[in-house]
Amino acid sequence: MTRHRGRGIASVNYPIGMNLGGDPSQALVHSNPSGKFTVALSSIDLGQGMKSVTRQICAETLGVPVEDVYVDTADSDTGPHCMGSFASRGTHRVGNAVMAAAREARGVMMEAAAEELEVSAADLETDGRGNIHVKGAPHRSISTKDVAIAAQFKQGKTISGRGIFLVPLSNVDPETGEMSPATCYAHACLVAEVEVDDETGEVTMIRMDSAYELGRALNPRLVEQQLVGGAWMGVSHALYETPEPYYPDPVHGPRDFVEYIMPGPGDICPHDIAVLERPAPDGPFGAKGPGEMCANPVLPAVANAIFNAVGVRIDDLPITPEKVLRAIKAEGGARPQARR
Amino acid sequence: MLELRKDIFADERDDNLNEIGKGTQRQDMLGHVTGTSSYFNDHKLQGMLHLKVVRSTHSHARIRRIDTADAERSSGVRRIIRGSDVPRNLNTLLSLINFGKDDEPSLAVDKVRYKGEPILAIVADSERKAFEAIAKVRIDYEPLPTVFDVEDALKAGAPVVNETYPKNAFIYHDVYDHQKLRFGDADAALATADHVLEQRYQMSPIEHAPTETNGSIAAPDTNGRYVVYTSTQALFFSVDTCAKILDVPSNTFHFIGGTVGGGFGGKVDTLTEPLCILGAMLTGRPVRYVFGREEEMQYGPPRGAERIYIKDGVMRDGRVVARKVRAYFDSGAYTRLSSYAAVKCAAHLPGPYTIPNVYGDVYCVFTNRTPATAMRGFGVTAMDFAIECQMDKLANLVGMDPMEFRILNAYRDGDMKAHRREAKNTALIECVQVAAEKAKWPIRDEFKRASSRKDGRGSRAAVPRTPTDTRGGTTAPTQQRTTYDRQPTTALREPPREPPPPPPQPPRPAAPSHGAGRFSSVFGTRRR
Amino acid sequence: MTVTVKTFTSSSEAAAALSSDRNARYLGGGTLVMRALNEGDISISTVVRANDHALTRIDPSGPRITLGAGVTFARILGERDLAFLHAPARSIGGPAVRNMGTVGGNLFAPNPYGDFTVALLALDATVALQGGFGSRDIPIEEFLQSRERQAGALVLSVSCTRPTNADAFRYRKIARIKPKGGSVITLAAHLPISGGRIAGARIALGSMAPTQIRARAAERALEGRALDAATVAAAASAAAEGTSPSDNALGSAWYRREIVGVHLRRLLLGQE
Amino acid sequence: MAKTALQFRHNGSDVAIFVDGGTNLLVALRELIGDMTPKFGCGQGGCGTCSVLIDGELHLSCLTLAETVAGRSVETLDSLKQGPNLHPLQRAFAENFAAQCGYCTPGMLMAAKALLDRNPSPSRAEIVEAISGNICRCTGYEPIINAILAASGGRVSA
Repeated sequence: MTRHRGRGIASVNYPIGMNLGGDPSQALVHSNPSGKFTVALSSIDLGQGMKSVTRQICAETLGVPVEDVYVDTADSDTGPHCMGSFASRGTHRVGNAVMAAAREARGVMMEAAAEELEVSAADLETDGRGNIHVKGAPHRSISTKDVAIAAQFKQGKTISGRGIFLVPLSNVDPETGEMSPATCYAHACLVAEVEVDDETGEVTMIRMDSAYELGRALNPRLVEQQLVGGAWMGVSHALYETPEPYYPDPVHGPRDFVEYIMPGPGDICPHDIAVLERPAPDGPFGAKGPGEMCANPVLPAVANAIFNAVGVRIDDLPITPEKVLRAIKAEGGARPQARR
Repeated sequence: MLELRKDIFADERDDNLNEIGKGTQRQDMLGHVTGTSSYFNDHKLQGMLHLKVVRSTHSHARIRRIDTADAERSSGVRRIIRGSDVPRNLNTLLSLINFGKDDEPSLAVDKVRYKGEPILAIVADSERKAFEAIAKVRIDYEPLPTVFDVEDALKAGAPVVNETYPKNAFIYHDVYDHQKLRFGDADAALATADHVLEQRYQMSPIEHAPTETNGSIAAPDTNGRYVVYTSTQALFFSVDTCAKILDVPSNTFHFIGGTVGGGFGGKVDTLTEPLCILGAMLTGRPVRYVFGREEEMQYGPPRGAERIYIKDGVMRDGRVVARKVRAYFDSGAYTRLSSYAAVKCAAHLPGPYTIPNVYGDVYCVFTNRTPATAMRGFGVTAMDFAIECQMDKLANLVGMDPMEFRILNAYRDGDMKAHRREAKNTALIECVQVAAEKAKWPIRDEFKRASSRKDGRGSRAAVPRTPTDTRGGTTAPTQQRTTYDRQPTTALREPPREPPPPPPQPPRPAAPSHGAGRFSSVFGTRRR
Repeated sequence: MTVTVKTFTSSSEAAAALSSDRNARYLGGGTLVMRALNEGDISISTVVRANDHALTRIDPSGPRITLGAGVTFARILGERDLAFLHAPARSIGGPAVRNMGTVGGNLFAPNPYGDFTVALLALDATVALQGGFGSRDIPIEEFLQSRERQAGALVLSVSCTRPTNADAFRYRKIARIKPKGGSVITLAAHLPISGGRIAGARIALGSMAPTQIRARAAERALEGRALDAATVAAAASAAAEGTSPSDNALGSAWYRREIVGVHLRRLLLGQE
Repeated sequence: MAKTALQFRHNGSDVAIFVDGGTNLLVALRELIGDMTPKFGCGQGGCGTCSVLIDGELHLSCLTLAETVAGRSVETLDSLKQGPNLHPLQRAFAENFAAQCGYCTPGMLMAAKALLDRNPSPSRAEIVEAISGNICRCTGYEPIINAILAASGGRVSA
């Protein structure tokens, strides 16, 4: 028997956004005369889904279908200021800014609709399908398109809104480290199962089971993308990656994708994910941000699983076959721990 | 497979929404599958030139002489840019939020501090012409002693990597060579703990490896402006960094980006834009500067290495009563963002657990390697690795199931965290319970019944008596003070020592004069 | 100075062009030369190509097979008669690289590349070279040892004897990444059995020295013996003898020495 | 500077360009033809973002000397869509959320097309092999494998 299986766990939390220097983002929302809305941002979509998630936030807040909203990102002439896409801040900070802008735009839209329907704006509601009607009287209705035309050509109103969300600078106490590093935290727990070859030190991922709490899954498909891809990156960090394989000796740095190793499509394992949603009081619809924390629990869970499998602790990342093999040899062989 | 556990925390949510919670298709998916999503490099401009940089072949060396005579005459070369051509050839990224001192040139002038540091930028008709000119540049180096280990770098007599920080450590609050976290009396608690476990953890650097490498295209636009297509993941950060380095108003630039081929933190540093724009300014032509893959892997900033020591005290019943942490961030030769990561890391201690005595010292250390930067999980990933391996060892030590051990120590609503803020909206316990359920990992009923919303507060909400210390205070004034220094944050407290007097400004090559104050469109008024 | 592309219809013309120009490189599948150009290797100023059909000819049927230097790995995978070479051919790159990369180019690929050549070395292949002064055949081992000096010569083909049966030739590439990864070590074994005993054992290793090498001590442990557990154990323990692996991004010299015997044992015993 | 005339079929149309010596097909397609669908990821043959089909075979355009495609047929992602109608692979990638940053997607789709053109119902292992030369840094590959399985009528793993 040269291959041993083991399971390990890790549980983590993660701060949403950055605290240094203040952390603002802005958004602008406006409609065209057909009642279609544009969100103007300077925020970046690097694959995480910024455009898509802010689009849903805007549509929900305006009370219009998501198809009626288009998000335009990252133009410094048209998009208002955003700190950038990092520190898990996108959904939370930009989402809140879009919400604020959409709320203001909705206010004007409802006023314009009220004027057309000759009722008070407070008596109106949106149906989420592109219409505004009197509460309790769906037949007294006007389409957002007609509202937009009326606002533009008759009433002289601009259906638009400005939004900013700012988490102010948190001072850091030099003596105690007292500070407000974040306004909310995401959480995760992950169980990794591995197989370790005690003659070669090779570690094979068998499966992962996880629970991630991220405030609100604004779009479960986007959340799934982040969590599946992020956990893959966690495996990669745990077992494979570094541009300095002999750190701190700066030699033999990889120059290409053959030398810089990341798990290939033949190295992936099943990953069963549960998503929990405990809304953050200051998150857009309670959302936090899944983008960064998803990788973090994988690294220690894998290390702990390796201990469970062969009884060696590898405290240096990445956990290469060489480190595992050296440790096993130092222990005089694999010492599988109680199966769990 | 993803399962939404709507049953948990259902009472805290309104699930009655139209668009939120739906798996709506991505707005950009059609563009992605048809290949029409437009990345920075998908812009074809008439007469575009190509920029490549000459990189240092040494990890630490004085530059004696740079001879570009042959390179200037090389076919197709339009311009060779030196450090003296860069209007403000010294910057630190977080100067935009008044954190840290300018410590990094766009192009090295007198000294190189890491292998691969840019020294010259060559703008040529084609990449091949640029490569041919690079081969004709002669640089005379005087090699200097190097330091690559973070703890060696902090020892007395270590080679000085970056003269802005002569002790090879970032200076926090103008006083300390590390960020402190003090909560309770960890030493006292360790002295009375049933078990004490001290361990060392190390994470090597990690490369972001986005499939799209860093790059930008800059072109003269109408009316004296420049349009810049960029892979940045922080548009205004890049705009304002360029405005500072090139010493022009930020509205000189029209930055366009927003669709980026992966970033993961590796596209925050504004690596290519300043030189690319400068190339366009100096040649009057569109210029493209794209990293090759080897450049991206070796000279693009990685997630920096971290070394972490943890000393924990645990009781036989499984309660962790003290956690003492010393962590070193390997920032490489320049600060970039590691200074901030260390603060974020200190705030993260002791992980998602309620531990009554926590002590942390987190250092941002300079070594002769490629400067590090942010990456997915910045400041936290390695610490989580260390803490969670440590938790596994502690559970083993006291003979507890590792899941139950975590639930026992998990933070709960109303607890006081070590950075002295109340824990709210916590959910660690529920995550552990659900993961146990999914993995068919048996835990006992009392742990299944635990809740983040129960059994916190009370004595767990108190800030304990905390001894403080002045260890790690800098004994000498820092060599350079710039006007971007962070304001002391201790206005209401008695500072441990008088801040050192500002020494004279170091000479700056060919720096144009500035007004006394300037309004930055991005970050408000900057002090000068 | 830009790059000049010279395309010839005959390999002898191409060889002459190659040997007369220090800055000329022969373009096979592109995986080496085009990469070098893309990365700014200005030592290449002339790219030589040949459309000679002989270079892409496969003679797969007889007891001795010949592969033109321009034969791609995808074409080898398409030849049923070359089944014994399918494992090494499949271990190269992904599908696109296999459609491009050639047998001849692989002979020049530095560590951690050059896996197909490991198989050819175990098969005692012969390399046909065309230089400025005519053509000659040299044993692959000699070719590899003098590879740096062969840059001016054009490889025309490689040939080798077909293993007597499928079990006599085994190949395994140990990579960190699946299914496409760079070699930690690559192993090929040709163990012809005659009268129940191994006769003419050949063990070739990749990534265990600056070029692909034979594990002569392991060969000696196998020669003249039956392929049983004791013989395999002896060969495995001798596997690292005479090797000089280096540290690189994929593994250290120490690690390679530690595991080469394990993997040789597994290969010879047919274990995963 | 000497340039070489080059004619080939690009996504079904005849094109003629002049290339500098040593120009690779990726540069020719992007900068001379204006087809931006193949991407630069490494120039080393390691990432697959520049994958195209040459006479129906999967090739890396960054490692292909442009003039070697003279008289041949080059297909890029731009050829997949028929008018407004997405190719089944494009639909499957979208439905399975098999793209995040989208940068590897053109190469992945071409690698998948090369597979399905020869093997309309591949196994999961064959799909894994078919995309093994293509790096994706975002998705963890699972959604991409599932998309190709779906496009080939295979069973998508849960």
